[in-house]
Amino acid sequence: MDFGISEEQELLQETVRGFVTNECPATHLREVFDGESGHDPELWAGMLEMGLGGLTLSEDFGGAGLDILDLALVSEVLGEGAVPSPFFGHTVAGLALAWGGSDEQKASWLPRLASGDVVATAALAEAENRWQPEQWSLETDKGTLTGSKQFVTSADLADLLVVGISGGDLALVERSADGVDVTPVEGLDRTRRVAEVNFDSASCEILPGGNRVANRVRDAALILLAADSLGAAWNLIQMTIDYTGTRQQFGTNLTQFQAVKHQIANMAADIEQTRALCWYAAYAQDQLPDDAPHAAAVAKAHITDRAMEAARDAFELHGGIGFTWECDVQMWFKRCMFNRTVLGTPEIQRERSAALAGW
Amino acid sequence: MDFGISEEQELLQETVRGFVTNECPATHLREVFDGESGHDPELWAGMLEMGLGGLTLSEDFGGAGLDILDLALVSEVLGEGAVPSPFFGHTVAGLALAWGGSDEQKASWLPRLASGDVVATAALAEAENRWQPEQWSLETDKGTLTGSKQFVTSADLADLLVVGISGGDLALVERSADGVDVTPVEGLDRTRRVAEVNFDSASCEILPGGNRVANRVRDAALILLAADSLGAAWNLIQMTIDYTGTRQQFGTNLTQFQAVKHQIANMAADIEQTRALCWYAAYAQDQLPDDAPHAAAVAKAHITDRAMEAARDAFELHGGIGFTWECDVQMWFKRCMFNRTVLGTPEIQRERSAALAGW
Amino acid sequence: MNLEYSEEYVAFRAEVREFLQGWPLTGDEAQLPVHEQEIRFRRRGIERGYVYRNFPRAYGGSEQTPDVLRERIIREEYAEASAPGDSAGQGPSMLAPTLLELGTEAQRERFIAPTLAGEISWCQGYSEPGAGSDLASLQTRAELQGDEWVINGHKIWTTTAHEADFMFGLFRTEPQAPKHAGISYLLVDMKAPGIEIRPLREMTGASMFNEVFFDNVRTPAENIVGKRGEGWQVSRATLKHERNLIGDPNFMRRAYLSLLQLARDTTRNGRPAIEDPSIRQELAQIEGFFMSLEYTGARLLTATARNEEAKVILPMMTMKLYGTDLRQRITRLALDLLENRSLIAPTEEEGSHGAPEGRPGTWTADYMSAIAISIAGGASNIQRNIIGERALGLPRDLRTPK
Amino acid sequence: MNLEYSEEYVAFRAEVREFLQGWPLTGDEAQLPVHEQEIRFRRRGIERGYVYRNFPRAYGGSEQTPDVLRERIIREEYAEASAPGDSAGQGPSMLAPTLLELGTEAQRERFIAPTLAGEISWCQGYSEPGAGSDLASLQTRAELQGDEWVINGHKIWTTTAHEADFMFGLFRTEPQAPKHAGISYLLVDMKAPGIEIRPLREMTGASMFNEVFFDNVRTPAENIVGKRGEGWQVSRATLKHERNLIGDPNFMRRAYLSLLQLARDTTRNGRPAIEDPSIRQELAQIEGFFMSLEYTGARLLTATARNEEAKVILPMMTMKLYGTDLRQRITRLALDLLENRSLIAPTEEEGSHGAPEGRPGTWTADYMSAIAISIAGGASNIQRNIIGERALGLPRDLRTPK
Repeated sequence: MDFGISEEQELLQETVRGFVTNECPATHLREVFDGESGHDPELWAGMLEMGLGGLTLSEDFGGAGLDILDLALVSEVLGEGAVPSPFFGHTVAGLALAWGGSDEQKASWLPRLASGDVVATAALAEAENRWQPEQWSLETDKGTLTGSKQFVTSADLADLLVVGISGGDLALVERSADGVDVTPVEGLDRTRRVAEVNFDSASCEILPGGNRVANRVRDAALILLAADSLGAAWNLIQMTIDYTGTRQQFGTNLTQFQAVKHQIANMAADIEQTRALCWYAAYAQDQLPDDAPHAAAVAKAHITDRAMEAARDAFELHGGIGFTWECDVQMWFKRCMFNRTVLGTPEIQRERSAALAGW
Repeated sequence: MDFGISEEQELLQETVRGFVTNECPATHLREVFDGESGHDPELWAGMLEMGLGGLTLSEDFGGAGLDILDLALVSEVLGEGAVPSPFFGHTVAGLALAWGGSDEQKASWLPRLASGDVVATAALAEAENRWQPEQWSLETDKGTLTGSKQFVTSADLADLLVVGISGGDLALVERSADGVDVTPVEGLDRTRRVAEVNFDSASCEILPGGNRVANRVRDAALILLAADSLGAAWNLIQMTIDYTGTRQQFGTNLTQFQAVKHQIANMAADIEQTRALCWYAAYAQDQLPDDAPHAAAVAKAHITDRAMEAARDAFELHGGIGFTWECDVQMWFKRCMFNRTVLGTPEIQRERSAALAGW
Repeated sequence: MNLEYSEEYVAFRAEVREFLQGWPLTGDEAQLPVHEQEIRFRRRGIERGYVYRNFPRAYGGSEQTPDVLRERIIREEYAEASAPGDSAGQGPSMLAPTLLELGTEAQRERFIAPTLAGEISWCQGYSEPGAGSDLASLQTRAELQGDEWVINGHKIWTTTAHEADFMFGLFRTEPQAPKHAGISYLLVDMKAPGIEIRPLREMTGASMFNEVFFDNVRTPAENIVGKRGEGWQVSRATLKHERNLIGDPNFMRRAYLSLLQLARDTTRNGRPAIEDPSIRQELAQIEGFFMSLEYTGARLLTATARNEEAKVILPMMTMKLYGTDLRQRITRLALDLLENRSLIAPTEEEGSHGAPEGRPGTWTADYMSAIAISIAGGASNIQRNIIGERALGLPRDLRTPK
Repeated sequence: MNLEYSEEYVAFRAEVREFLQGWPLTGDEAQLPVHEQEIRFRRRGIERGYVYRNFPRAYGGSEQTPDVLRERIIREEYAEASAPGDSAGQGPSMLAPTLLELGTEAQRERFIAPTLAGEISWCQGYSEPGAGSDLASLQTRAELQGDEWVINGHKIWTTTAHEADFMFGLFRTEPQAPKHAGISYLLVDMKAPGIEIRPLREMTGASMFNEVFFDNVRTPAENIVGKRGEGWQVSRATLKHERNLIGDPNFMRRAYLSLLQLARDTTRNGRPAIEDPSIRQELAQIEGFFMSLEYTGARLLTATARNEEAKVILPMMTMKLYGTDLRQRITRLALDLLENRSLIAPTEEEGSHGAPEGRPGTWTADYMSAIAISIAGGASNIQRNIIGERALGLPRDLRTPK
């Protein structure tokens, strides 16, 4: 028994961290954040080069054959940098195909997902906060799909959509198909742009194992969000330490005020304590299927919630400047808001985890 | 319109406060707290002399003819001193008689309650936290009462009991009647001793207006508890200021540590802000019958809850010594616990207030 | 305690209400620019004794005997009619009382009446990038050259700078003097050459604040309020008003009622969220805080009316801290109720003062503003220090030796 | 990461379990006093290499290669069998490692083995009435007279003082030296003349702690651990162990499971409270904190096994603060579930260590103890300072000039 990440995993994090530090420092992130598209093709190309297009996909399809735990570790680092990219949707769609696709579907799409020749995303949410497989309602008719999905990340960049439909099934739709309409929505988190996607008799293919794996796909997505918040919160703590360590008030450093120091200590205690939960929940997806759904729900609720509290404190400790558009805090603050709500708020996840625990 | 207490009311508080300071300082309270009976006949006699036996009873019956607001103001001061006495039950029983009794019952009992010749109390709670009139279940049969009530304050001292029975009715039972059995219970709050009272075909009289006024009596009792907690919390804050102001650590006063000072400032902010709510809720009992039940529920939930938080902080700020039996903090801490739970926890009161608000 | 209005006040309310039938203006007057209409109607209110009751007639007020009840009735009725009465702008609410207390006769005569009417508008120049809660470390300098102050530096968090005619602010006039002692309170024409205004964008996407840059900006020597080097003391009179503004209970009431409405309009498991036991508990808890704040407001009004402000120092000082916390509780629950809808970026309108109530974007922006509020007008930590030291008599913080 | 036990460990667990069939003792041995039985069985565990694995054989340990997994299995199986293994007493857990690290050879030989076995029991003498978190201000003096220390003063918060054979503690031996520098770490026979032990009653009604008064109590000069005046440094090695104890995750797990059971056994509106949406939310939130703590515990164990403790300084240091907060959340919700039943005074048993789980009185006492815990072993505020300064590199507090 060994509860910790391996040297390879540390190396993976360091590699991605090095890439993020060099290729997506806050100054660069700012450009993308303020930009029209929210996308940086070069950055994404670099991520694909590192293998982030198919981290968990089988090596047979050009993937790296890694585990959900590795994915979570990468997601954490991307959260640290609030890295804008199609990573989230692309990864979730890849898992759906890998777990639920037919051999043909997999052979046809996965190598292109791994290489990034095709950008994919997952369309899960519907109106009225219907994120969960049992709530999906889109109907198919003779190989065509009709209805609307919301909060689809990087939909404008995607060539392929994995769409949650009624019966908890998953359908593949090509973005270029007739009847697919993508309407960008002005989302709060400008590091991950979202769109509403309407399907009007758009031709689709069902993933044969879709409804068997839809919950598992959702759980993996929950882990990605939790890990992202863990990284984002940690970066906010670091930013706060840096800021309060240089900011002078009443003749001394802000950090010399006990109230400030204690607030930072509380943030650090809160966030650092959630890291092991994040690891466990990710590991459970790989190895402990019975515990995986429950662990994912708890991790998503708890980590994204604590991260939001840390983001709130970081904002407050930055003083007035923290409220400005120019201050970098907002980019992570809004990312934490996104992670906390997408796929279901902590309240929703807690009700789910309670049910899964048999309470 | 005038939202404030009058000079007479300030004087009333000052009078009672002077009495409490002189006759029930912490050293004296400690004796009663640690004592067997939890009662000090002299102290009670002094309170009766000040008119606290019939503060709200009509002057025709020897009472002071004051309002619930005045009662709340007195209750606050008694909370400041954590004064042990039959005041709570005696007052509630008096209100029940005054509001729901027949002319004969009133004429027979109220003068003796006002003078203190008769000590009364109210028996409201039943097993399973059934405090509310609609939950009472004791049945009467041919003028006799059978069943059991819990958490009856100062039952061992009482001559007369006002008992909540099925149908939200109120019955009068003399303590000396056959079939009345009082079993003291080792309660947490040693300033207000409680007992289980069993009735076995004990002869009783129904208050003719009982079920019309039972809710009103309960609401007045809620106000008494809220006001008591307000006073208790304020005293805990004062004790904490005194203690941290003299206690030396690391070469300075504890209060010079920003973390300590801020914790005290938060306690004071929290508690002082509830004073106006307490006044309003008490006033509503007198003057705004439509709003009275809702205001009582909110005040009870909010004030006793905030007071408990202040008590927690006071305990923590007293350091290890706060955990000892000898430290006076516990006497108020437990009084706050009592007030918070008796007649229904904040959770229960909030569900009630939500329903009363039509949510 | 008596929460009934006596007959006298009932009659007064009817009288005010009737007067307010006159708004909006009709006939030819309705063709005037809105700002002009507002000035006219405000002047009528002053004549009637409804508006600026605490200011002398000599300076454009209506000089009425203080009467908290009448004032409350007026406020309620004006709000109901959305009519222009006492302005909440920084000129009437902050500068005018300061001039009344500490200005020269010439300053009072020149500025107060047109400020109250709305003819001269003001912005505030206190904060600087390096000096938020710690005003003593201000860097923007004003040097007396002949009969003019020459100003160089940089102010921030200036609301309505682009609309204001004048700024009142703090400037360092005695660079040698230590900390507070070197600061003076000056009035500056915002049209003066050398002033540059840059809107400051907030994280909500709106731009309620500005930066103001001074490059050899000149203002007459007589535009100083109070003595040279005593600006700090002058500003404290003003700051008191601002702290009160932030705790505005009407604002909180609207936010609270809006939250209840949201809980009614939102669904949980197919039923209104307000019926969900968990949401009900949170709402009811918020109600406890809200009612405490609301009645504390009434308590403070009465204390003022009775001239017993000395008795309410603690509740007055703790109101902001408590209100800040409550506003955060309210907006946080609103976001939880909104779920996905909280993820849409607020529009500029939704992030600004007077945003349309109840819109998801307004809530999202308000969630962020509520955190910012714990910083504005003295950060919460500073408030806690002040409460501890001034209201509870606790000692001052430990300081490094100077 | 691998949470499976390999075959080797599965076999090891079976072996331990089989050995534990030997407890309780049978036959003649079962007639011995319980304490004697415990010593015997603990000695057998040491022989097998299950108990005191980190102590050298020379000093009565079993000197095993560190193996966190085996240690965990042993802990789990011993707990399951309620068998006497590694003792959590202050002697084995605090004094023995200190002597091993800093004691003289004579001290090690005399004390460690019997302490581990349970033949010599210890109490701790750090706190004094005037010195809780601030050990530097200790007042109890020890004066070297000839070859003996003569002790006068007063210790407090001493658990098991009346059962202990010896005390290890801090005493001021150089009254002239400043603060920390004047303190030494001494061992004192609790049977020595001049010692008076008074139980200290806690607000729970129980007496888990004592005061110990010293009136010219003598202890041999050689009973000093470390150098004269260096007691502070010696004690820090020990204190580290205590801080770890307080964050014990097994304790938290029992409390958490007990809370769930309570929520199942309690009714809300005629149904189990655990089905009430509001209670479920609170429980699920607590579960998030609990699982974080539990897996952080596993993370720390693994880091220790890998000799990578330097990587986990922050989670190690934050565990107590987090655990303290969690314990308060758990007990507070328990009281809300208990309602009236929380108003009954706990019995002495319910307020003591090893109180019967799940009883209302146990919860009520634990609610109070949970607050006390935020004070014990370094108050939470001190913890926050330590985390800020040592783990996050923040500067030290401002101090008054000395």
